[in-house]
Amino acid sequence: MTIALGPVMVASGCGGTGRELAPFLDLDGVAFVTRSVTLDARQGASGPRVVEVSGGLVNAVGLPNPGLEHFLATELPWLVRAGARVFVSVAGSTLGEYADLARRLSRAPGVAGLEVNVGAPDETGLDLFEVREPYHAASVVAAVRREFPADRPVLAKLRPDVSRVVEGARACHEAGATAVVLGNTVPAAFPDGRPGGLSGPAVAPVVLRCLTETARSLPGVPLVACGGVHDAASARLFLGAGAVAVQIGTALLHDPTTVARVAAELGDDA
Amino acid sequence: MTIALGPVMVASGCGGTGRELAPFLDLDGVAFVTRSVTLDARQGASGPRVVEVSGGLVNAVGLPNPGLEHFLATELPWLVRAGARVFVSVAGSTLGEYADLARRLSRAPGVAGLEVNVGAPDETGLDLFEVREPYHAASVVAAVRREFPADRPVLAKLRPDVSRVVEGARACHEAGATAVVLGNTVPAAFPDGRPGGLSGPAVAPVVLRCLTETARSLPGVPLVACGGVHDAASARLFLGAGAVAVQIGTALLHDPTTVARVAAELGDDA
Amino acid sequence: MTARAATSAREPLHVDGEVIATKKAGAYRLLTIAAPGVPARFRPGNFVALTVAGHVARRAFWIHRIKESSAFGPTLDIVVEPRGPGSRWLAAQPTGTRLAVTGPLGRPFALPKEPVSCLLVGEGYAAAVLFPLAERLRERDCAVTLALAGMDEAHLVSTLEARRSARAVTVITADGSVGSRGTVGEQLPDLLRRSNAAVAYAAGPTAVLRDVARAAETCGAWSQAAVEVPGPCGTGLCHGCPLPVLGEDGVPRIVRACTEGPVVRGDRVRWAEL
Amino acid sequence: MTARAATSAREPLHVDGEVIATKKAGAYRLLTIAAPGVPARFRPGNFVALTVAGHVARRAFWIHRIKESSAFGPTLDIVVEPRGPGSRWLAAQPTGTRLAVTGPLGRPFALPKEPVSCLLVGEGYAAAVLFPLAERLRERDCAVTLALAGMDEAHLVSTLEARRSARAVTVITADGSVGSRGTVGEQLPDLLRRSNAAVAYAAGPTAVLRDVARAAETCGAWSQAAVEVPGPCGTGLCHGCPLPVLGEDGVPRIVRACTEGPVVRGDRVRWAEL
Ligand SMILES: Cc1cc2nc3c(=O)[nH]c(=O)nc-3n(C[C@H](O)[C@H](O)[C@H](O)COP(=O)(O)OP(=O)(O)OC[C@H]3O[C@@H](n4cnc5c(N)ncnc54)[C@H](O)[C@@H]3O)c2cc1C
Ligand SMILES: Cc1cc2nc3c(=O)[nH]c(=O)nc-3n(C[C@H](O)[C@H](O)[C@H](O)COP(=O)(O)OP(=O)(O)OC[C@H]3O[C@@H](n4cnc5c(N)ncnc54)[C@H](O)[C@@H]3O)c2cc1C
Ligand SMILES: Cc1cc2nc3c(=O)[nH]c(=O)nc-3n(C[C@H](O)[C@H](O)[C@H](O)COP(=O)(O)O)c2cc1C
Ligand SMILES: Cc1cc2nc3c(=O)[nH]c(=O)nc-3n(C[C@H](O)[C@H](O)[C@H](O)COP(=O)(O)O)c2cc1C
Ligand code: FES
Ligand code: FES
Repeated sequence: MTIALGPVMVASGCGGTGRELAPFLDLDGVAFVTRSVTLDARQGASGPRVVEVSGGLVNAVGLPNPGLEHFLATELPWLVRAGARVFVSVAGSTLGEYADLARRLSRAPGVAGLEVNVGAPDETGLDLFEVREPYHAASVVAAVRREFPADRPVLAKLRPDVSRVVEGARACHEAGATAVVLGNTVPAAFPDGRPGGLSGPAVAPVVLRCLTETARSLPGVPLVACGGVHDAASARLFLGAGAVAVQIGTALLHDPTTVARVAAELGDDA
Repeated sequence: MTIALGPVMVASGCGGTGRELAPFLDLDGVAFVTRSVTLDARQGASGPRVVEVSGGLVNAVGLPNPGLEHFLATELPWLVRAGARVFVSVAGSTLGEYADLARRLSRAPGVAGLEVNVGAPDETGLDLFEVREPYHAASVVAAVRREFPADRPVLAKLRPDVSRVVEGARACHEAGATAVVLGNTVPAAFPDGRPGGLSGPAVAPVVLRCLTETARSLPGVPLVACGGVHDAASARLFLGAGAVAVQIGTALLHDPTTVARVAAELGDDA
Repeated sequence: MTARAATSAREPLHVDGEVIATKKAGAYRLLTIAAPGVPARFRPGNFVALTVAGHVARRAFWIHRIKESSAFGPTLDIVVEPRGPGSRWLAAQPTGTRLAVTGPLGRPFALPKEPVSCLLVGEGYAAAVLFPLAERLRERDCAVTLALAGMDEAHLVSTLEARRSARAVTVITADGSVGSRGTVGEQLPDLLRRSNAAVAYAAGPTAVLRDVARAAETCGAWSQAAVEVPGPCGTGLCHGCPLPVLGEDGVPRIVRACTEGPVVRGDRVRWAEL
Repeated sequence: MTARAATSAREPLHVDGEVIATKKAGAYRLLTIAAPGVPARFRPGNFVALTVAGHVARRAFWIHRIKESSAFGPTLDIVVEPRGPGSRWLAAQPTGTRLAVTGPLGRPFALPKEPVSCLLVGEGYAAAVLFPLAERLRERDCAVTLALAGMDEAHLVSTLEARRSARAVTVITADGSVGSRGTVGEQLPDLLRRSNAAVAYAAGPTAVLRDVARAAETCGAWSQAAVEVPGPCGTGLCHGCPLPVLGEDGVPRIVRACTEGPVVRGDRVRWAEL
């Protein structure tokens, strides 16, 4: 299977439901990763969810989402109508939940692929299936892959944890991941000490290290870079280091036209 | 043993030989950690050693140092005369080298304590003893502790790697570390893909996470925070989260008076 | 995949704006900003998200006024209280500074269908958002009573202009430096009674919003609160600005303050959790 | 543990400086900076490290001139070529901007003990560092020949003033827009011969420094090169600015360009590795 992701994707949790991004980006043909969807609705965290730090943001949004059912009924059809290539990010507390999500999403019209969120910066707090070891992450990917059509991509999104990322990427790829996304936010803390994830330009050098090590060790595995991309130059850095695509998150919160601008500039390269 | 570190220390590799800092900071009584010293002289890296990134620096200086002998003959006596409380950072390629360094430093007059660098962002590149697992780091600490007087502190400086830091701190403390420093730079890459370490304000939320998790799990272990401290507010954040002291590195490169200013402001608190 | 010119007149724009005037107004700074296309889409209660140099998070500001300017077309005014790094930076910018402006953002105030009496209560800089509302209400022949509060005279917004926008104006300061001395909370029952308001609109600190919502409910009036919840984008993309509400169905929910708000029905907010 | 007032007259200071004048000079920007105490410690070849808003790394600039200013005491001039984020930011700052200034930094030019002939070769903005050197040499009765090079007229530093500081001035531009057309390298042998220099001083891109060092060696003259190696601090604290040299003992070493340099003997640099 060749995967056509397009060089620039919307990262999970940073494109709203799609509707809020639409004024700033024609979604037609855009690879859009939804925020992580769980089987049941989640309210998300109630305290301060996102704070600004030097060069980035720390967030613990808590996966607010309407649950799979409601997502399928409202958000997905809108995205499909807008022409987005929808990658649904899935998260669950058990392997069974992941399998369930994958099965039901495989039947929903217009789902281009799945992204498995096996890299949250604090699973315990989120009541997610714990993926401390690479084989845990791989078991999640395998559970999803079994239930999702082989001709549609399943991306595995890992933590940008240099000491484990190569092993994690290998395990997920062997478990059937079409490509590996490096990565989710870097585990961090809010100024008040609560756990959260660091994103934005501050993490780009960390993600680049994960990318270079993984690309060298696993030349056959398609890698998608995510972390700190905010302009064409930062996107090219990752593409030049071996990524097949980049995802943009935090930069969209700073400037909602970022994906459009970066894609246009990279398009000019071609 | 109670350790009196003073709340603000000069971080390894960011205070020059001490002489260059002296115009900006009266070293008398200051806890000064030297750059990492190896048995034999090292030239350090030849390429670009430090580049600026969002909110910080990526560096791979390559441990340039004159070797233990020369250090003992020239740099140490100068620091001692200036009144600094000298913590010598040691790094080696074998356990034997670490033991050697500790033994010889134990006899040198004026060494207040040691800091064991078991958290370099890229040991392979530096030809350092590999500390992939916590018990490797602990064996280094044990080797040093055996050769260094029990009444003088040995600090163990770890990587701020959230997934291993608690285990690492526990192992090093059990191996005899008086306090644990969290931490060295965050493994990262230069824009050109070479491995390096990320420092500066960008890493503060990552270090804070390491600190909060370690302080909660190991309430008895004295912890020193290092990463992104640049003013009294950022120092207080770490001290408030349970650190007994902070070290300041990158901020000294930005403003060589930082340690003096932060120490003065914190002194005003007391 | 291209940046699109927003087609619907309701959709926000992201434009390269410019500070075209800046002046001190008591403790605040009044900035006039050219942001092509934004003023035409404005409705009272909207805000703009501005880029602050060197910062990732955007800063939100109520749109205080739309003005015609011969050289720049319509411009917008905001009232900035310098306190943190972002607001201090903005307040210090000279004429000519370029600013990325996203807006207008958020749900505007709901307007009464009939020409009823309305009470508008604003404390501090946030009162800025009530002025264009007052004008719109007047155009609809609503009787507008405006109460402006602040800790002292320097923390009142555009009191002079208030007389033009409203039939009755009450000024309240904590130190009594101008108007009557006291808090909004103390004077609310009286204000509601005298104005005979069918709708109460509130802008200011959470305590003021809550007090107005509760007092309105007690009197059987509707209320609308302009809520400020910190969040990095202002555009609805991040779900970072949680506002705890009760749904129409009575079920507690958390919505995005910047998108499902910032103006919400006062009786829908779970104030105790804010 | 307190910030100390540097006691030795040789030690650098870290002070709160201010841009007190700024003007365009061809492709460059000439900034006059008040930095209390720094000018008095200056020797030709020193540089200052400046803070650039929003950036962690300091930016280094040669001290071009010390001037007396009635209002501010002695001030210092730097020549900025706007190219990256830091230099563009600096070049754009108006009068009144506060800047953290550390300096004077680095080893200065070594001066000949006797009143010998000296050739000073500068290309681009870096030529700025040669002007105070020329004056100091003249004070010592050295015959100074100054060669200023640049890609075009806009990339020459203070050519007018050069006539005052030097006995002979040669101007070389790549496009021939002023002076003679060509490169420094081509004209070096001729310059050295005509000036009969015992010492050659060089400032500019690495290629120019290397060419001068080699040509001087060929002629049996001493050379001094003002090297620019990127590094974040400029103060010697980080070992981040490696300069490959040959020690007096003939052993290859790497030293800190900002502290063991930036001015070094041309015959000591391992140019091939820079
Ligand atoms: C819808 C809305 C409208 C606003 N209108 C105005 C206005 O008209 N005038 C004005 O002066 N300020 C207004 N604010 C607050 C403003 O957005 C900034 O928060 C404020 O200027 C402080 O930012 P700072 O960088 O100066 O301070 P900091 O406290 O350092 O801000 C750090 C972060 O916290 C957030 N934050 C801090 N205080 C608030 C707050 N009260 N509400 C929301 N976020 C906050 C900031 O946006 C920023 O992300 C409004 C906020 C919202 C949400
Ligand atoms: C001793 C010394 C004296 C200097 N004097 C001058 C001067 O008088 N006028 C002037 O315009 N510039 C001078 N420079 C170069 C200047 O310090 C900046 O590097 C330059 O302004 C580019 O910074 P930037 O942020 O604009 O660009 P960027 O290229 O984005 O700079 C990024 C980083 O690279 C470093 N860097 C880039 N180019 C150079 C360079 N040529 N040399 C050293 N570091 C570099 C910067 O310091 C910065 O850390 C000098 C450099 C040194 C080391
Ligand atoms: C506010 C916010 C919400 C996020 N929500 C999710 C999520 O639901 N699922 C997920 O896999 N990643 C989520 N992320 C992580 C981003 O998708 C991305 O991996 C990370 O932020 C790094 O990329 P960036 O620097 O471009 O933001 C979120 C990030 C932010 C800032
Ligand atoms: C230029 C540079 C050189 C460093 N050299 C050393 C070193 O020799 N040994 C060491 O243990 N840490 C070294 N460090 C790491 C710092 O001591 C510190 O742990 C790290 O930079 C994080 O703190 P900071 O953000 O305050 O810089 C170095 C850091 C920098 C930036
Ligand atoms: S601030 Fe991002 S969704 Fe409201
Ligand atoms: S730039 Fe830091 S030592 Fe030279």
